[in-house]
Amino acid sequence: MEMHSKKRIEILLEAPAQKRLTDLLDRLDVTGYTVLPVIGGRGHHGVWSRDGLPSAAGAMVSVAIIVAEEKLDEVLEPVFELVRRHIGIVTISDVMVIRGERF
Amino acid sequence: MEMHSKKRIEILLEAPAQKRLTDLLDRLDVTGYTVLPVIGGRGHHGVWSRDGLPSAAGAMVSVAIIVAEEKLDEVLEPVFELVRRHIGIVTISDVMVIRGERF
Amino acid sequence: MEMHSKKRIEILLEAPAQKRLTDLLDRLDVTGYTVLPVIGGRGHHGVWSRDGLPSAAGAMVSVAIIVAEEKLDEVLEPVFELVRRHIGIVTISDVMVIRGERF
Amino acid sequence: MSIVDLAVQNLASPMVLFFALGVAAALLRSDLSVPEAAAKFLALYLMLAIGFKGGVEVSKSGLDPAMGLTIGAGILLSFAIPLAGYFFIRMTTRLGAIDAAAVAAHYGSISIVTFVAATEIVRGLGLAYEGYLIAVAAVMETPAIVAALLLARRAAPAAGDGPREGMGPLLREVATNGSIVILVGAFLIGWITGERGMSMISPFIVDPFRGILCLFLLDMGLVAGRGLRQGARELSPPLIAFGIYFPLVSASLAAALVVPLGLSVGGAALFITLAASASYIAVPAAMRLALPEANPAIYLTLSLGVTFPFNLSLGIPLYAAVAQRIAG
Amino acid sequence: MSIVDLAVQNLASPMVLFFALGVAAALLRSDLSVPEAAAKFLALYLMLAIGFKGGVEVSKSGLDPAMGLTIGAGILLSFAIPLAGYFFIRMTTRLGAIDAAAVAAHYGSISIVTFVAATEIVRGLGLAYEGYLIAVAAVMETPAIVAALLLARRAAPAAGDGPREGMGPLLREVATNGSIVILVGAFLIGWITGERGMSMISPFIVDPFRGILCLFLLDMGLVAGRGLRQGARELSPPLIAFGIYFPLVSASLAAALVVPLGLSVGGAALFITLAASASYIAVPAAMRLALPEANPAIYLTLSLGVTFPFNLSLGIPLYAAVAQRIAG
Amino acid sequence: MSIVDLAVQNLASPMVLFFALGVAAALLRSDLSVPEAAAKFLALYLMLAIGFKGGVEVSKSGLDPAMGLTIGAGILLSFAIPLAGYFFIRMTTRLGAIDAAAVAAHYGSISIVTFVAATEIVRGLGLAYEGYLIAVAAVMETPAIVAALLLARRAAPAAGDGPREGMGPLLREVATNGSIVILVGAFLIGWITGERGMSMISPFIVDPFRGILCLFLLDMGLVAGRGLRQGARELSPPLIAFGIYFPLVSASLAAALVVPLGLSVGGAALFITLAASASYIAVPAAMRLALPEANPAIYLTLSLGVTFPFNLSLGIPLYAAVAQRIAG
Ligand SMILES: Nc1ncnc2c1ncn2[C@@H]1O[C@H](COP(=O)(O)O)[C@@H](O)[C@H]1O
Ligand SMILES: Nc1ncnc2c1ncn2[C@@H]1O[C@H](COP(=O)(O)O)[C@@H](O)[C@H]1O
Ligand SMILES: Nc1ncnc2c1ncn2[C@@H]1O[C@H](COP(=O)(O)O)[C@@H](O)[C@H]1O
Ligand code: NA
Ligand code: NA
Ligand code: NA
Repeated sequence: MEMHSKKRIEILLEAPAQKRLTDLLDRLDVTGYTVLPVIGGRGHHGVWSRDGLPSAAGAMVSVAIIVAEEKLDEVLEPVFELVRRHIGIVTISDVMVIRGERF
Repeated sequence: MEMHSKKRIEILLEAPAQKRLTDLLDRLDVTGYTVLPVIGGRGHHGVWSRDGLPSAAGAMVSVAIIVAEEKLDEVLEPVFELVRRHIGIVTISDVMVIRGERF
Repeated sequence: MEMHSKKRIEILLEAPAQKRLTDLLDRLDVTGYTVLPVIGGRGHHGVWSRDGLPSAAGAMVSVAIIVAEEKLDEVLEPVFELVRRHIGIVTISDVMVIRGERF
Repeated sequence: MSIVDLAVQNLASPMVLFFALGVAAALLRSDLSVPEAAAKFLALYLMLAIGFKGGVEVSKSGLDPAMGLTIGAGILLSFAIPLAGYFFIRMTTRLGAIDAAAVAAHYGSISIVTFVAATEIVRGLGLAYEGYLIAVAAVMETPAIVAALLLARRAAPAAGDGPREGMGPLLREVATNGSIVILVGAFLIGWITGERGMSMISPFIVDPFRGILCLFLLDMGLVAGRGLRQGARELSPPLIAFGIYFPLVSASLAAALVVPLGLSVGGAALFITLAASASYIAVPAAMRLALPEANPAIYLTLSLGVTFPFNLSLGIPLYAAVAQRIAG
Repeated sequence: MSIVDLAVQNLASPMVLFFALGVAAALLRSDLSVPEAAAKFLALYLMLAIGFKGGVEVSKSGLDPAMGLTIGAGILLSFAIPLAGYFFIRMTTRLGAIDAAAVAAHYGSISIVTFVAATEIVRGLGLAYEGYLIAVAAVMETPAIVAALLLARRAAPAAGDGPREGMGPLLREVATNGSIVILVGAFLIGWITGERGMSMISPFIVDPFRGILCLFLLDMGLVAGRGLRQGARELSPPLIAFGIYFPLVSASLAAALVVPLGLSVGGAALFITLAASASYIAVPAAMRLALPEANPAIYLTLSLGVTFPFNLSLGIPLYAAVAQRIAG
Repeated sequence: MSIVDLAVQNLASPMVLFFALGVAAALLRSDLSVPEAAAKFLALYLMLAIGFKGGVEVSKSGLDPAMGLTIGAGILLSFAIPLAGYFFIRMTTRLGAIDAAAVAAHYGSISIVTFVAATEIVRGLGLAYEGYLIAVAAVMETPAIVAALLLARRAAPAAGDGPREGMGPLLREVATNGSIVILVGAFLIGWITGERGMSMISPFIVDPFRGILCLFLLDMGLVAGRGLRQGARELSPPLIAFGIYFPLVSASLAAALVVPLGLSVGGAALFITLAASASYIAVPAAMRLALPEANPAIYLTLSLGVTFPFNLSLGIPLYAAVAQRIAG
């Protein structure tokens, strides 16, 4: 099958800031995004876990965005600007998609 | 450590069709698959979120399959045929595994 | 934006052994890890699903670790040594990060 | 009680108000939410409780010959209502055949929560009802899906029919749908264990029932409000009108059967409510499999965002008043 | 009952003991845990129940002119306490301005679970309380956040202010916070539906209330214990001391208002408890948005790991005793 | 009541029928499911409730010298039963040493839900039981795991022993297992707070208990049915037979101790049930750590899919009847 090369940005971000990020993505010119759950982890800020948390504070979420290579920087810069102020990490990887015109 | 190159297919699909997809994968010659939760997102079909949904309608799930490179097309074609009719996207990426003979 | 190349190890492991793995990671020199939920799957050991399980037995989790390329083997060997005895699979992929000095 | 009193009292009930709170919170973009697992659990509880109670009622009253008849009438209605609905939609809106069929399926099937809300009102009026109406509710879930599929296939022969999926597997899937299994299963268990069973578990399934229903309606309000915020632009005025007048059409069809079936006043109110209610749990999921080409924003928003609130607030008191007239 | 008796009886209550069990389990590194969805659901239940009960009380007693006054006093306290807190922290600890402001915000706001625990003790003493204190609790959640933000901005003009986020959107977000919406919404519904509404849902929101509170406190204990295990090294002795003496400062401020406001003994105990309690649900989330530079390990550990257990075990009996003296 | 009556009445109880409904739904491949978070929460509730009730009973009856004795007997049984079980499995089936040891561990340990179901039957017979049996249940969870590990190591010296994991850390992990911590903790809280505590939370932990148990058993039925669908081919006829006759062996061992221990009839029924029951929550998780080479499909399917339903339906009435004979 014919496949098209795209970039996948994954943003692991503290949960209280999730809406800020998705609002930003709504303003940016991305075709979509997907929110993934995360249940715990460890980093420079210590250990955390969703277990038993009654609110978003103390938890993280992950947001994945598939973008065309040429739009990568355009998306990455404002996203990173936001993430920089929060607890979070951004990773970028290569993916192939089938309906390339969609992204 | 010695590593072997494989392909990872990830299928984001509307949840009501999940069983259809896994039944298909059971018929295809794949060694396994993993179902991952997804909690929300946005795309051409609008915004969605799992929050508060009493049934699968309106939600999505993600299914990841690791396959040998030479089996990629064989798996991808029937999978894409199914996904085409539903709300969903398919991405393919490269991964390395350690026990290569397993996939 | 300037990006740095890293490795992403993802360990899909039976849930009762999760603490063993994260304890190991605490002893190893990794800067962090993230625990991701998984809701079902199929493999050589059969089909499984988190649905309705009152305990960790019978379920799996996934742990993702981003490491510098030069530390890959150092992390992978003890991790694989642990996973080998359990139900689980390990995959490695390439990712780019922005704050490279962090990992 | 006059119909106006009934409507006012209903509008000021905690159930309706918690639903309204949910809608308001969603429209205000509050982050108030019920966790998915809790929503699923509440739905399971409601179906278990309502099924079990119905079964216990049947065990008390014994088998009634009217039961078979009413079940038959329910199946008939569930099959006929989508045909009528399809006709109205195609006449009055610009929806295509597939979308029209998908919408129609929702109205032929039933909403258990609407039914449950009606039982509360019926009980509030001091009326009893036939326990077997739970069984009627269960059998009315599915025929509408078949009717819609036939409509869609006639209109667009290629649609509603994947390369590998025929009607058979689909029906199997729908019939073993979790909500039907728990409803029917709990009904049978209630029937078998009767009042002894009820005395064992009533502090769980009877006492807190209304409170849990309030919480579930809060959640439904949140989901409906979110849907309205997203999906409102998909609904043309004629379609919104359909979501309000068509339940009255269905209600009339059911009302015509009340006397021949010999239903009690309470039973009549519930039977009419079943006909008038539109599914928003089981059928949307089934439509994603049966007619994936249909736009879910349309049918979900119409059923949950328009018809459900209409029935909950004004419809049910109206159906109860009608039942009092014709069966009283 | 003497204050010592009251304290002893409180320490041996299932609520305090389940909290202690949670802390102990976390410190033992047990894998005991309450699923996240269940914790969210329990929190929702508690807020719905307490809001509804407050509304019903107000519907019974009618509108009291003191209500407006007490709400005003609550807003004032919520704004003033962070200023006092900031002053104490900066004087006695080495915390920077941003962290100090973030901590201060927690103490100006309130903890609904502490309030709920206090209502149980008040009720245990056979005292009544003004239902509108729920409304006071709701209005006290937010002003503290504004005060803290102003403090932080004055101290570090660049802080607490993202490139695109002003005070307006933040306040909007805080005011439509789920916990406030459900508290206020349930209060209004309780008010509207009154005793009729209460009789419908009391088997859900009244009877099992204390048991569910125990389960929630078990969870809070688990989270607090985990936080203490992780975050203890972030807390210097002067900061830990602050977490214990500062509630007494806030309590004194509130106690001074009790007589002018004309509160009942039970109402006074609750009003003082509100002032003395520190938020650990709504404010931490707001601080991540308003002052992301502040270290969450500090404010969460202090509020949930030090002040909450102090209030739950010793503080509330003390506040109740004080209330009996001054309002008795 | 004759044993046949007892068995029939038990088979027609809502608890057994909801379990059967779950199994049936799973075998029909229905998508009925209880969310994972709800299942965990229900399990937590059941353990909290049963622990608390036991503690309150002990606080009422005071410390009984028999308590220490019965706890000792429980530990002994939990250690001895796996030895017997291992012997039977190795004699009658083709299971290897590791798998045999893992299966044996399950039968030495206990199933709290089986215990809970037995308390309902005992109560249904109008019998009381010693509250400290909860403590006996708690201590019986772990020794079986040690016994199994010793068996496995003797048979296959390299097994059951990771490069870094000795017996110590494993035992620590098992002893701080969430289900043990909540059971023991709630027991102690019940003991401390006594009847005053019970009066505070009984509308939560007593009244809805049976109904919640039904829901949990529905879930267990779903999980067991799914396991049977998957794992049935792993079970040879001799192994299935073991899952049914071996509980009777364990029951006999326990029955022999009833008179020396001086247990009441109700207590005897529960003590025998503990011995006869097989773990399917705590031990499977422990086995994944202790003996990861053992095949989980075997031990889970046997314990949850064969022995649990056997005990729930026929075993418990039988044990109750035996208890009436020997302790009556
Ligand atoms: N090296 C890493 N690999 C995977 N996840 C990480 C890594 N470092 C940090 N994280 C995740 O990011 C969160 C925040 O990281 P930090 O800001 O370093 O505390 C952690 O709690 C982890 O969930
Ligand atoms: N560019 C994208 N990046 C990540 N996820 C996407 C993207 N586009 C769509 N999705 C996900 O796929 C779902 C369905 O997409 P669509 O069919 O475009 O509505 C969305 O709700 C998202 O969860
Ligand atoms: N080829 C595969 N692709 C994706 N996930 C897999 C694959 N094989 C195994 N898995 C996952 O790993 C789990 C354990 O695999 P196994 O040990 O083969 O039973 C399965 O239940 C799946 O969740
Ligand atoms: Na209908
Ligand atoms: Na305060
Ligand atoms: Na046993």
